[in-house]
Amino acid sequence: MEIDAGNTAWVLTSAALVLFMTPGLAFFYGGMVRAKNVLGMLMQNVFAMGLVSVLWATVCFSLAFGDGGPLIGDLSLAGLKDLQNVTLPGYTGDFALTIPVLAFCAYQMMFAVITPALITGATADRLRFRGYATFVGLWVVLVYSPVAHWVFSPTGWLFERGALDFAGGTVVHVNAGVAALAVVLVVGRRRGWPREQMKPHSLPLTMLGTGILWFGWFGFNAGSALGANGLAAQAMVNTHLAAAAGMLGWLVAERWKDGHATTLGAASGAVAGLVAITPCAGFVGGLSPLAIGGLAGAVCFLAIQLKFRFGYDDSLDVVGVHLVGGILGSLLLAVFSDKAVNALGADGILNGGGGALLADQLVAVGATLVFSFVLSYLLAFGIERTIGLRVSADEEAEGLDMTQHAESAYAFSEVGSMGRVG
Amino acid sequence: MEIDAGNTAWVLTSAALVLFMTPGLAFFYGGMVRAKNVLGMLMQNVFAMGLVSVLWATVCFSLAFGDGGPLIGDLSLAGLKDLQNVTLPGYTGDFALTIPVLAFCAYQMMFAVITPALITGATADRLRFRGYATFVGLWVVLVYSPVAHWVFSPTGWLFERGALDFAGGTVVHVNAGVAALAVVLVVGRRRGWPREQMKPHSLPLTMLGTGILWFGWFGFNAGSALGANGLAAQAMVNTHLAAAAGMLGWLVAERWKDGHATTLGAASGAVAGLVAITPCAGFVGGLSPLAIGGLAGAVCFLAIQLKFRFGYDDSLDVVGVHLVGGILGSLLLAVFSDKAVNALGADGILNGGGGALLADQLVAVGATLVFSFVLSYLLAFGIERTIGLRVSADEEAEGLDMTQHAESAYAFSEVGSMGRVG
Amino acid sequence: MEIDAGNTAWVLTSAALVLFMTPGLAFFYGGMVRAKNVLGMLMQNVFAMGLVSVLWATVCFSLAFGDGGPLIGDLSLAGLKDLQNVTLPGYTGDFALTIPVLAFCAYQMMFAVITPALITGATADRLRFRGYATFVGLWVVLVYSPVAHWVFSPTGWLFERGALDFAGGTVVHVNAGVAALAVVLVVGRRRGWPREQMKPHSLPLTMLGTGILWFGWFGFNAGSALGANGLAAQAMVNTHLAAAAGMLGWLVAERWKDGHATTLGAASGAVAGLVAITPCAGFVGGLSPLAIGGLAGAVCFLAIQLKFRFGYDDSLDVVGVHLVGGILGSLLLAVFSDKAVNALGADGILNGGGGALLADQLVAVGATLVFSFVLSYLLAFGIERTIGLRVSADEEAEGLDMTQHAESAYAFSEVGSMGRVG
Amino acid sequence: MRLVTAIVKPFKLDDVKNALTDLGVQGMTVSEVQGFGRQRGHTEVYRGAEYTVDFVPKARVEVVVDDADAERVVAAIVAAARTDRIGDGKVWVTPVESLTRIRTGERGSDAL
Amino acid sequence: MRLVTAIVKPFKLDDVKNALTDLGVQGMTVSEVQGFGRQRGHTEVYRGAEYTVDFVPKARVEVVVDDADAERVVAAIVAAARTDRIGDGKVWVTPVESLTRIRTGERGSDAL
Amino acid sequence: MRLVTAIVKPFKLDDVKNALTDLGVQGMTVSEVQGFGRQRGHTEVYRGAEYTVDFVPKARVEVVVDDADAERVVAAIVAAARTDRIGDGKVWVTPVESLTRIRTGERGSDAL
Ligand SMILES: Nc1ncnc2c1ncn2[C@@H]1O[C@H](COP(=O)(O)OP(=O)(O)O)[C@@H](O)[C@H]1O
Ligand SMILES: Nc1ncnc2c1ncn2[C@@H]1O[C@H](COP(=O)(O)OP(=O)(O)O)[C@@H](O)[C@H]1O
Ligand SMILES: Nc1ncnc2c1ncn2[C@@H]1O[C@H](COP(=O)(O)OP(=O)(O)O)[C@@H](O)[C@H]1O
Repeated sequence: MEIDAGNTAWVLTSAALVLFMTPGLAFFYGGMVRAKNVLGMLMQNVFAMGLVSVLWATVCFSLAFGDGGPLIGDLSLAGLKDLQNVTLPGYTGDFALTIPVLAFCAYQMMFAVITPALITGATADRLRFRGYATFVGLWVVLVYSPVAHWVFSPTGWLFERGALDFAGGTVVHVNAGVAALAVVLVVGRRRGWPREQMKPHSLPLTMLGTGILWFGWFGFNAGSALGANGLAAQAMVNTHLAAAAGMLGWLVAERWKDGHATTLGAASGAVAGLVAITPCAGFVGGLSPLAIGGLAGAVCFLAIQLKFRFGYDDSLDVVGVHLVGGILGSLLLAVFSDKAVNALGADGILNGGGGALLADQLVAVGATLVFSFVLSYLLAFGIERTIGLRVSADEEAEGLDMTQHAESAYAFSEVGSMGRVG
Repeated sequence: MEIDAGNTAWVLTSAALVLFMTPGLAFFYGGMVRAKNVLGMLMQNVFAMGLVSVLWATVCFSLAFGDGGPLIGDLSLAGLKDLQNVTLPGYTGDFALTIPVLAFCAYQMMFAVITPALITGATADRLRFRGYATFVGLWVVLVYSPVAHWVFSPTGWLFERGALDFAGGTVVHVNAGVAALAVVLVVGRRRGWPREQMKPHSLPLTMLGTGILWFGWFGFNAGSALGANGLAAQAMVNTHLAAAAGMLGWLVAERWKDGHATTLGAASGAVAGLVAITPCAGFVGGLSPLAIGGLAGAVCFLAIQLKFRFGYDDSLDVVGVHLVGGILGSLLLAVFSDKAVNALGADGILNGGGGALLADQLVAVGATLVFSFVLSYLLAFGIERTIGLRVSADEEAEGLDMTQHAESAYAFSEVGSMGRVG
Repeated sequence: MEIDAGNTAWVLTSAALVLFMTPGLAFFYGGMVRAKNVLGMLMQNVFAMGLVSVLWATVCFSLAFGDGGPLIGDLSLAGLKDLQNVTLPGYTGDFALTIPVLAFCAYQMMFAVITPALITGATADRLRFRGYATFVGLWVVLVYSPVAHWVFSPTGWLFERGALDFAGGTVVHVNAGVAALAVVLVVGRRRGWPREQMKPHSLPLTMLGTGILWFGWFGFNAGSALGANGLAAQAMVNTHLAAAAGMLGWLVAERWKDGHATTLGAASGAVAGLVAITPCAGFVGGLSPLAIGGLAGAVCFLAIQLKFRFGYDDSLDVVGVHLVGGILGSLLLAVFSDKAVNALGADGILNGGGGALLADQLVAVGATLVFSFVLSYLLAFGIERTIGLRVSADEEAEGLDMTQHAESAYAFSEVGSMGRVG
Repeated sequence: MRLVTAIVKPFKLDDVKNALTDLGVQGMTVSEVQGFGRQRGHTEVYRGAEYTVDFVPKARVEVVVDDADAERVVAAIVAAARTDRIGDGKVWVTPVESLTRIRTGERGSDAL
Repeated sequence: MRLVTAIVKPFKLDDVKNALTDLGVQGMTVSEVQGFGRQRGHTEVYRGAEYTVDFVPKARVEVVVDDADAERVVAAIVAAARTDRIGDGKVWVTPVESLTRIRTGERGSDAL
Repeated sequence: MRLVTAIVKPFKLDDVKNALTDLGVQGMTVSEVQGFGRQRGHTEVYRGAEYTVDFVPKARVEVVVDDADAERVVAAIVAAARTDRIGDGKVWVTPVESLTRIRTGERGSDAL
């Protein structure tokens, strides 16, 4: 099947949009931490843009989409060996690409970059940079690449089994969410949590991140149609409506519980809706995105309270939003999925598809949960015991910016920033 | 007429760009208010992304583009009922869509989101969140949807009459601008205005908003060609040149009047130019965008001084920039319009078209002014008398962030943000 | 050759992305200056969006791409005279455009805007606004337009000679970088430099700029394929990988030299990699972007130390990053260039092309260096002697924001921003 | 001489400044402070977690005056800063042994 | 009366506040300051250039108290702010001639 | 002991700090303040509206010293902070009854 310029234009645009999401995520998280840790947070995210991309080009793309078995690809495409002329295994027939393989590779690379970055929100304010860097590098090779192969590659076992994931509900959100939980269990709580107050140092920065994430998510979901067509349009409408409904769902829930509709709540709810619609974006239609998003907003708001109940310091609620929202979306897909929207999909319960899809979705979610949790825990544990994954008490008190990067984020007053060079 | 992937790619991209404008607007406005009100401002804008989108999918899209009469659509498309297979009334022949109706629906949705958001600049620092939310919801249904139908839908009476509005000069800017004036007259001035100083708390935030708005406006105007073609390219060039000339026009005017060329002036002038070119973007060519933009920059700079003369507190100059700029652009279109640029347009005075177009433009502007002002005033008045649209004096003094959302925007110093949890 | 909607969609998108880079650059630089100069920096960049665009439409586009000789275009296209129907000289055969000339004109306009803006980083904190405005206007006409013609226009002498520059290694980076050096030599050092500390006032703002620049650079490089095809995809992959490798290269170098991997270092390294890949983006493949970017990151980190050795105050390292990185990339292209990637290119040393290309690249770099340095120096010198290009000692101490624009960037506290309306 | 220190509500600062200049006071020094007292702080909510902030933003005004003027200055500040609501603040007076104007080296009242 | 001024480590401020309220102190005024002393500052690096910052962020606590309470207040602050590490800070006491509550005009102890 | 309080131009702070350390002063506390005085403020313009800001940013330096050193410290500050232009600032000296080092509980001169 030959290259279509229109489809290529849309996928290249989408790749750019998804890349932009990682800085967006950095600001979303960065605004929520204290001023002494904001650079540490931004750095952790931006660094993923560097390290993960290099690993993707050298090995991960091949591991995820190369010609291996149902469990993992191979190294035949390592180093992006002449992708001009290759056809990716499984991308034939209904799945034949109408865009250059390099465009597909670039697009998928951006997913690999942002997924481990999502984890940084849970471990905010306490990771040692060197340990973090090691973790991210190993994680994207050992955890992300296989899971991406299972679910995204037509030769992957979950894909073949019939599990559906339009843009990464399991691969990205469940995967990163449960990994975040594992790492949090290894590194423990921030000192002073939950007694001490650690309020966001700049909500406008968080709102900026929210705007960029919402904007970029169109590339994330609608781009996953791999073409500029009715399906992409449907995915875009679903994405936007789920974000909108997620915002309203969260605001209603928090107003009912705390008596206030907050700015941070609006941002969090929109993200929850976006997470939940991710697996569904190209398989549902009509007003189902409102149901999926609205539910996600309310449920995630309640879910983030669990950390206080169980005492794990999921600092910026990666578990509460991405893990819970990702599972919710992956399962609701089995309810709302509609073949009239996407012939390559399946009918969900509401459209007479029965429980078959639900079973597949449960398998996909379950497999991702177990595999990612176990490997992530072992990786984090091993790094903590060797290189060290958590900073010392003094470093934590002084902040990551100073201790890990020898920088400070802000210098608004002359007096505050005095000193001499050298 | 069948779907073209290239056109679809461009419209999907444009929809994403227009969505991004609303956070951009939030930062543009948010930087101009005092630090105690910035979250209130961001929230008002972001909330529109939530509520308006849900209303658009459920009723407004159908009211604006459904098969009604010349005055309003119907509910045949409510809930986005199978848009895959529908042809929108009037979008046949010359106006036949070459993109999925869902893409058109998504694109138009972003216009519906940002239009009421524009109003928030005029009423800065004093709206009660609950009253605002009610106003926005009713306004988009009762005011925006009909006006969009009149002007944008080929079955609308102003469209049929021959009035031209390429991307929303009347529907968006005149409409929101005059509504802003109406609401300001209902809620009154900020306490202390104009005696007390209320200077912008973060001009870099405002400049960020400006950058995002300029960037997104390419989707707003060039996307309105509904295809990736010469007309879209012309609209993009016109948009950019008008913004540039608007900046210069404003700077020259303020340097002459106050002796300084200011950063905020550069931003404001660019926006004024963008507002004025919006109705004209796909109908004019050559260097006319320089004339339109330059005039808009200078005229709007003078127009914003009127509020001091007449004593209405158009806090962030929505009336001075969007109402005045929108009217100016809609009328200058009748001067510079050129059929050589767009065969579906008309020739303006300079191109031998005589005054016919001017008459139509005056009708369109006049109808929008009257309809929007009256309804907006009644809505605001009714809400103020029932739910309450303005905060109390104490709430205003303490700021919207704390009183409406129980949050504070910044916490740069440990000392400043002390306290205990719970 | 006729217009292709897909290619047009991508080039329009790319034009928007490149426009967005200039605000991005403003934030990248703005975060690095002291709080009293941030508006001055933002203004210098944003003003280029205004003035340069107007000049581009009126004369520069024609000078760069009009039908002149090998040295400069003519005025046949001045004022964008009916570009609908024109074919640009040289854009025939292999180079025939498949997009509207207006789209090409818009796209190139964004390059003309950002190039002089790059210079502002070197002269931070000390330019008089009026002098700067004069300089930018003259520079874009007298320096940028000819160089763009030499290298980009198929009728330019360097293009005809066989020199390769995919997206502006010489035209943009070497050109702006050496001009920056010239202006710095004219205006001299900031008072107190290098003894006094002038630390960045907001690294999050700089990181925002970095994110926007990386995002926009996809339009800058991949858009230069002037179509949505395999070459554009290759250029996007190369661009992203070079940014990633540049970040890692810089971080490794600074960790080895100073013992810390800094956030600002990550940002700077990514930009260095992006600069170096710019000329190469559409001519190299495989893993060469990793080599080019990685080298650029490390080399530029070392290069920025030279200013202390030689005592020129290249304040934000425009010389160290754009000049050095631009030269490096232009020459490395002669090493890694590969006809298998782009048939219109040439084979570099590693692909058996011998030194022929290297010779052409040296000529292109050398010609740009000499021409741009001499003219830029004379322009700056002339303006300094007449209008004045540098602010007074008192103005420099008080800051550009107050003295040049009568504004202050931030007002976080009520106490800090007291006063009465004049 | 005397140093009069006043803690007032920020939005009252302008009134205090004007009251003092009306008295002929030529200069003062102001700083941002956080106050704790009978006037309670407020509560913020982030993602369902309640944060209690016990401190209230206040402005701190310092004026060095001649002994003779101290009482009048205190009275003027009290009059200008008063809103009759909890949190209006305090004014206290401390002795100053010497005052010098840096620019000229003048001492005492001449330095005012 | 007496004015007790304490320079403490910011993260100790909450403890100090609680210690004082336990003593029955009803109010205090806090400000952000930069301290210079035995506790050295730190070094930052921007693009290879080292910046030495000599100042350390501290919190400044001011409490006006009755003469009789001054010593107890000082002791309470010392006890609460102490970490036994360099940079714990100082407490000094200065005489206050008069204190006025703006809201009521009350003077002296009644103004506390 | 004595508390020397100086209001100086921010960019002079480094010089003042160095002058004091040269005198053997081991510590000081600095804060950001807004000054009002003969040195007028400035005017800003936002969208054609003029804003007059009457306050000028200053740095406030506090040093507790032995009685014997007070005069030398004042002189050193005056010398270091002086630019001979309006707005150079003031220095005043107030009595201190006791000084305590929190870390050790040392009193008086030993606490310096
Ligand atoms: N003992 C004190 N020492 C120093 N400052 C005090 C003291 N008591 C109160 N203040 C300051 O005065 C402000 C107002 O005091 P508060 O008790 O709230 O109201 P009121 O002065 O009306 O009784 C407080 O916020 C604090 O800044
Ligand atoms: N002579 C002084 N006058 C005013 N403040 C001082 C003085 N000496 C120290 N300080 C303040 O006390 C803080 C702690 O002093 P430092 O010498 O660092 O530790 P320690 O008090 O444990 O000896 C300093 O940061 C400074 O704010
Ligand atoms: N009476 C005063 N009490 C407290 N601070 C003062 C007083 N007068 C002046 N200052 C402080 O000294 C600074 C400089 O005073 P100013 O009159 O502007 O210049 P100069 O000290 O050279 O006469 C002011 O900005 C203010 O901070």
